[in-house]
Amino acid sequence: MRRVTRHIKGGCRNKAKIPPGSSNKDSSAELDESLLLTENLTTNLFRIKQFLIDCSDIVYREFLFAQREDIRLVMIYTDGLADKSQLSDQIMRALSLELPLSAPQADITRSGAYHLIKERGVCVHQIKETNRLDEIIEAILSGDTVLLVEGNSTAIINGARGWESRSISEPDTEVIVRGPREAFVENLSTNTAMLRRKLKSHLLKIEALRLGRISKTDVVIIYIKGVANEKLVTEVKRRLRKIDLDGILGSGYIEELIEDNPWSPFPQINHTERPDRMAARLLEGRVGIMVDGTPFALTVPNVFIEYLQAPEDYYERFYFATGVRIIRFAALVLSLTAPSLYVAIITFHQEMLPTPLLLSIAAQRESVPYPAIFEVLFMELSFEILREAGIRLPRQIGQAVSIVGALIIGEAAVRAGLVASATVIVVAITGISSFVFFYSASIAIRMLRFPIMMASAALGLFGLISSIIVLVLHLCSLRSFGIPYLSPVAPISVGDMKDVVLRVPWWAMYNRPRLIGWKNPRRLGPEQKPDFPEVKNRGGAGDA
Amino acid sequence: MPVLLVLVFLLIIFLEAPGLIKKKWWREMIAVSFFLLLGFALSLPQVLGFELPSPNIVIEAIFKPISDWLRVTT
Amino acid sequence: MLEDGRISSRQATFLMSTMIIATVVLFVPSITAKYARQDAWLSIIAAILAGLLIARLATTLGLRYPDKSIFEYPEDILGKWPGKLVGLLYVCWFLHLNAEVIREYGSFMVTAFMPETPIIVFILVVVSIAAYATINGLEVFSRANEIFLPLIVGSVIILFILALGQMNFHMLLPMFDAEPEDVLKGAIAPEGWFGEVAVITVLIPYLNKPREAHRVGALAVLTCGGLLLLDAVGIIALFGPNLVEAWLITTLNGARMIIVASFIERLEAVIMIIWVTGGLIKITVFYWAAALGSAQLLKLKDYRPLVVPIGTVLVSLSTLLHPNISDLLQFLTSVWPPYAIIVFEAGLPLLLLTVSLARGIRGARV
Amino acid sequence: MNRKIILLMVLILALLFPEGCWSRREINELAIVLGAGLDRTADNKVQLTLQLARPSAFSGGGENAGGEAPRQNNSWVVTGTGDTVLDAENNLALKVSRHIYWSHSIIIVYGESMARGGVRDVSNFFMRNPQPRETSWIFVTEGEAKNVLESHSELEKTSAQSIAFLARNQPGYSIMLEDFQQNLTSPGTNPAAPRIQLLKLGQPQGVGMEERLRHEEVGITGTGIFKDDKLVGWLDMSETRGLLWLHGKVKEGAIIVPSPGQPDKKISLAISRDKIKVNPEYDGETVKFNVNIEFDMELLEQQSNEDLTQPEKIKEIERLAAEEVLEQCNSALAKAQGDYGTDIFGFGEAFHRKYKTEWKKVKGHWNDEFQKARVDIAVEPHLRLTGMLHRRASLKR
Repeated sequence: MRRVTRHIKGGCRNKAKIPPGSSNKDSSAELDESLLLTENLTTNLFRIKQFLIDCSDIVYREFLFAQREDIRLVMIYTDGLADKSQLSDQIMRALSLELPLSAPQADITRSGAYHLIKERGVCVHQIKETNRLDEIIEAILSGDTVLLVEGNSTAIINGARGWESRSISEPDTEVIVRGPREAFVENLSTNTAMLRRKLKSHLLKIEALRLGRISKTDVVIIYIKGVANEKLVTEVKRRLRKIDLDGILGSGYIEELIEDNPWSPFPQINHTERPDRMAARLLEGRVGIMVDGTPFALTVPNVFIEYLQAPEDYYERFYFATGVRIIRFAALVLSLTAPSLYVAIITFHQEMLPTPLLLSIAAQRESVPYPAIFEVLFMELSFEILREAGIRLPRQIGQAVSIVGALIIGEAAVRAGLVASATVIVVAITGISSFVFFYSASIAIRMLRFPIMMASAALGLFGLISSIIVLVLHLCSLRSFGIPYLSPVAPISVGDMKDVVLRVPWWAMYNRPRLIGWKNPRRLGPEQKPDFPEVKNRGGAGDA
Repeated sequence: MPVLLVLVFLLIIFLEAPGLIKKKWWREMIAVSFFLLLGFALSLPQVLGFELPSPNIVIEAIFKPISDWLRVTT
Repeated sequence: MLEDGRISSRQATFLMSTMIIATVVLFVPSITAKYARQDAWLSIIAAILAGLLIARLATTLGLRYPDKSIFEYPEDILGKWPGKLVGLLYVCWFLHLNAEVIREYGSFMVTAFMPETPIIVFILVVVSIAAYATINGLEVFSRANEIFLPLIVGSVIILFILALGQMNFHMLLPMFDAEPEDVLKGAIAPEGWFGEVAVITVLIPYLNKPREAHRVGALAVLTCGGLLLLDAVGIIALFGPNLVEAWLITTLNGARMIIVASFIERLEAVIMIIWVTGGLIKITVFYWAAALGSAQLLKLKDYRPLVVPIGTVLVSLSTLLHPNISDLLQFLTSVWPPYAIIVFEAGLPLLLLTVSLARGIRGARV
Repeated sequence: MNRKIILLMVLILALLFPEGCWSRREINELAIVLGAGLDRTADNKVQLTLQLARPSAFSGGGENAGGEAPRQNNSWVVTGTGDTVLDAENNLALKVSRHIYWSHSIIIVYGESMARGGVRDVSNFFMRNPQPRETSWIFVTEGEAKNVLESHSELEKTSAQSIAFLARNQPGYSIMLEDFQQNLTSPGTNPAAPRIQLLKLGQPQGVGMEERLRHEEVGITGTGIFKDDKLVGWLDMSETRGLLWLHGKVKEGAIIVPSPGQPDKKISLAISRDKIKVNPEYDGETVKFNVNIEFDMELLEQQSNEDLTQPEKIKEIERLAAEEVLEQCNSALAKAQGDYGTDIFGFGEAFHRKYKTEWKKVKGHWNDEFQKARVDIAVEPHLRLTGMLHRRASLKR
């Protein structure tokens, strides 16, 4: 599946939008004499090498311009990050062989060579000039190739990047039946390109940032101008700029650094690896954050309901989508409360079971030596272990482990009289239900199940209800970038109910979510409900 | 039990006081201590097993005519 | 301002409705049936009308000072110290009321579900949850309530529908059998509960649109009144007035009667959900009001540090108030309603309004 | 601040958890009561008999299906005596290794001794205690309730379930605890409860069964009628039908009448949809009730070979059915009104509904008033359906 292909990247990024000082927070921010290039190539080279000492992946290629001993050139790049074929074809061959032939001999001097090289010599799409050492270092380490010319205090940065990367494949975490089959990859520019392909509008803004003191990771903020609230965009930028961390290795780092309620178990920033989903959220007025090196794009603000919405809901017929939504709600409730409800009922409120069921459970539990809570805890824990093992193990073994393990442990535990078979059923239902909705939310729910179980083991249904109340209160106190986490359910927004339990047909989705897209609420044109009288008339005429 | 009660109140003081002192909210500090003392004064006798008179007695006495009228006579 | 949250009119209506429904559906049908028997519905209608009056009175008073709560404007009306006294009385009343509700809460759980468990357990749990909600502030528990109220109303209606098969509406006959005096007596208890709508005088400054306060109060009373009416009629049709007045918590017994096709039985759990969530919201509202009130009276910068200390007072007060459940019920039936109505729900607001009108002073306009 | 509160809550929970669990009862610590019987002993004590489920006998279907293994007892019947029901239960609990758990008790059987002496004292326990259900079925039995509970059911797992299903299917008069209690508290009506008896039924099948089982099962044989809370007499099955008619509770059942043209042959009519109207009249002296019973019938069986589909025959059948129903009603009325003077029909409540002020005068001694009352019953049957046949198929021409 994961075919690794050679991915060629078009050119260096346009860094014009990076505000000075935002990307580099170390000493390079202020201009220092020692950080400027000199006219002496050897000194320059020495200085660069000083910076990049013990970096064995840096390649210094020295050669002569037009075979002239007095015009020495040095090309510096990082092995594996620069596109070598482009370098040899477009730069080295051009400079040493082709250019001297076509250029007037008079221009081939120490001073003239630089301009010649800049204007005619380098056949790459994007070049840039600089006289600052720190920029040069950064460019080298980002995969650009730096060309130093003897006797010139400016260097040419060639955007000839190209490195090994994964090709676009199907999304692994958000699988759907009907809908696009592409997922984001690790490469940021591929990802933004995918998004741009979905939304071909000049209103789609992609603003770049560079975060991480050491990693210097490219991060972009994506939004649709005129749809997303500017205040939100500013706030996202403000929070991102505040980040001061040595390295950003995944979007999860950023997520935890810009959340509103850092202590909550619930993720307040959504992520997706599907460009279509990302585009849909942008169209609702949300703001996206993409990080180079991770296929998961973040979107803010995030509300809880999003975890119960699947991209498929919008591609399938709305009846089906609504039905599936209801199932997902049921799964949410089940995965959160099923074991606790079971414990509460069979240890406190046996009167709530119909008599035959009570007698049958009683018969099963007759030989079980432990209190019900330990039984359930034991089974839940082993289920969680199996699930974790299933994820961590190599793929082929993993599946076998989880299925066989569950079957064998469940069956054996029942046979051995360690647990009642009803418990196994409850635990299995709980486990299955937690797979139904979005993974990140299910982690929180899976975790919270245990304290709720404890509460119901201590106080029965009262404990269960009390802990659910605390949970609801907590969810109500959360906000994601100012938007109440439980909206549109609490606070109720009647207009937004069209996409909570119901998924109304597209011709009825008039407005964007009220709290998020209030700036430009209308998303649907007038009279979009399909109604084609001429077709009907034609049919009628045929009859007559 | 009394020990537990004292511990609980100490815990509350421990949780409340530092924040208030840091912010120099002395008025708040006084109010907090007042309510804590009231709570402690009301709960300690109960924990020790004394029966305090219910504060409702006063209200019951004042509203006796009406409550007698309301009492069901069957 | 101490509380920076703002709630919409809908949230306020929901809040007040939950607050009243929670206690009303459990105890009131039985209390009312004691006096008015099968004409309990008549008493309830009378109580609704009186409740509307009280709501109107409270909102009229509150809207004269739309940016102040009842702890603050008595100072403007009566002068500094008498005003403070009135504010203090209200804080005490909210504390007392809350302690009563917490006690009811615990008693209910112990009587109906877990007789072996000490009542202090339920009191501690509910007060700590309420403290958590209070600290989170008005907006948060109003939002949570937007989830709870539909649940509560839905449960009551579903229970009613499920029990419909067992009801015998002949039980409501003959109509107008009770003496007018008894109908009046029966109306006093529900009225005492409906009158809690007076807490709107604390909420008004935190409404998005204070102008809608009249509607909020009226709608809350009507919602609760409607549900109580449904509840009382259903319960009497189910058991007849003789049993209803004998039972402590009739609605619970009503839920226990439901058998749907020998599949769903004993829906007590639903009643527990109604009571635990509704009761919690009610306790939270008064808890918040008491904490906010004390902070406003003492001119503090924040009410949050007061929440836990007030919690200790609530816990100890609630265990202190009544020696046993029959004392609690006796108090709730015959002492509490007249006391609450005469002093706090109608009396003081009326006094304040009269003085305010007489002196011709009013606060900022909205 | 927020976190501190959560910390406090966690602490409280942590405190509660180990010493908590006050009300916790693991299922295998429960003695699940399926049915209860109450008798009064000679020395005026309450004798409580409980039928307790043996959970191990209820384990999933099929393991003993071979029939080879000896059948286990599904339940265990224990008896205890005491001054009150709870006292009896406590004495009984001395013999039971588990916590007695009432919530699944579905029947309450009053023995004759208990019923004759009055049930109000003991029935209070079932209303006050939160565990027993308001929906338990109430029965009275001739002789001891203990014997009834000790019986065995061939069809159901336990006799308690079997008895409860008998009541639920309502072949006779059946009443739940809540309705029984309602009738007890209302001055305008007196309770009645179905009478159950041990009957010799069926023959145990299979190896070794004869020795193991008593082949007596419980059946409904009539109704016990109460005056206030005391059992005063019995109605047989036909009189019970009358009681059901007068309560408007005939959900199913049949009337057997002679065929109009051939009186020695019978025809059966199944009943559906009955409706009763009770209209009291009061002139200050005597009470009069005009009772109107209306119901639909379906012709389901015909022994005679005449053609019953003619309109005049149908009229005749309706008349005969009316007579039959009238007779049932009158026999029930004669027993209740004439012999025992107890209003088990709820006529007093009908009277209350119409005469609010007069009721206050008579409600103290309503049963006497009822004894003097005149009851006029009009029966209006409608033969609506004739089954799947047009007429008898085997008619020889």
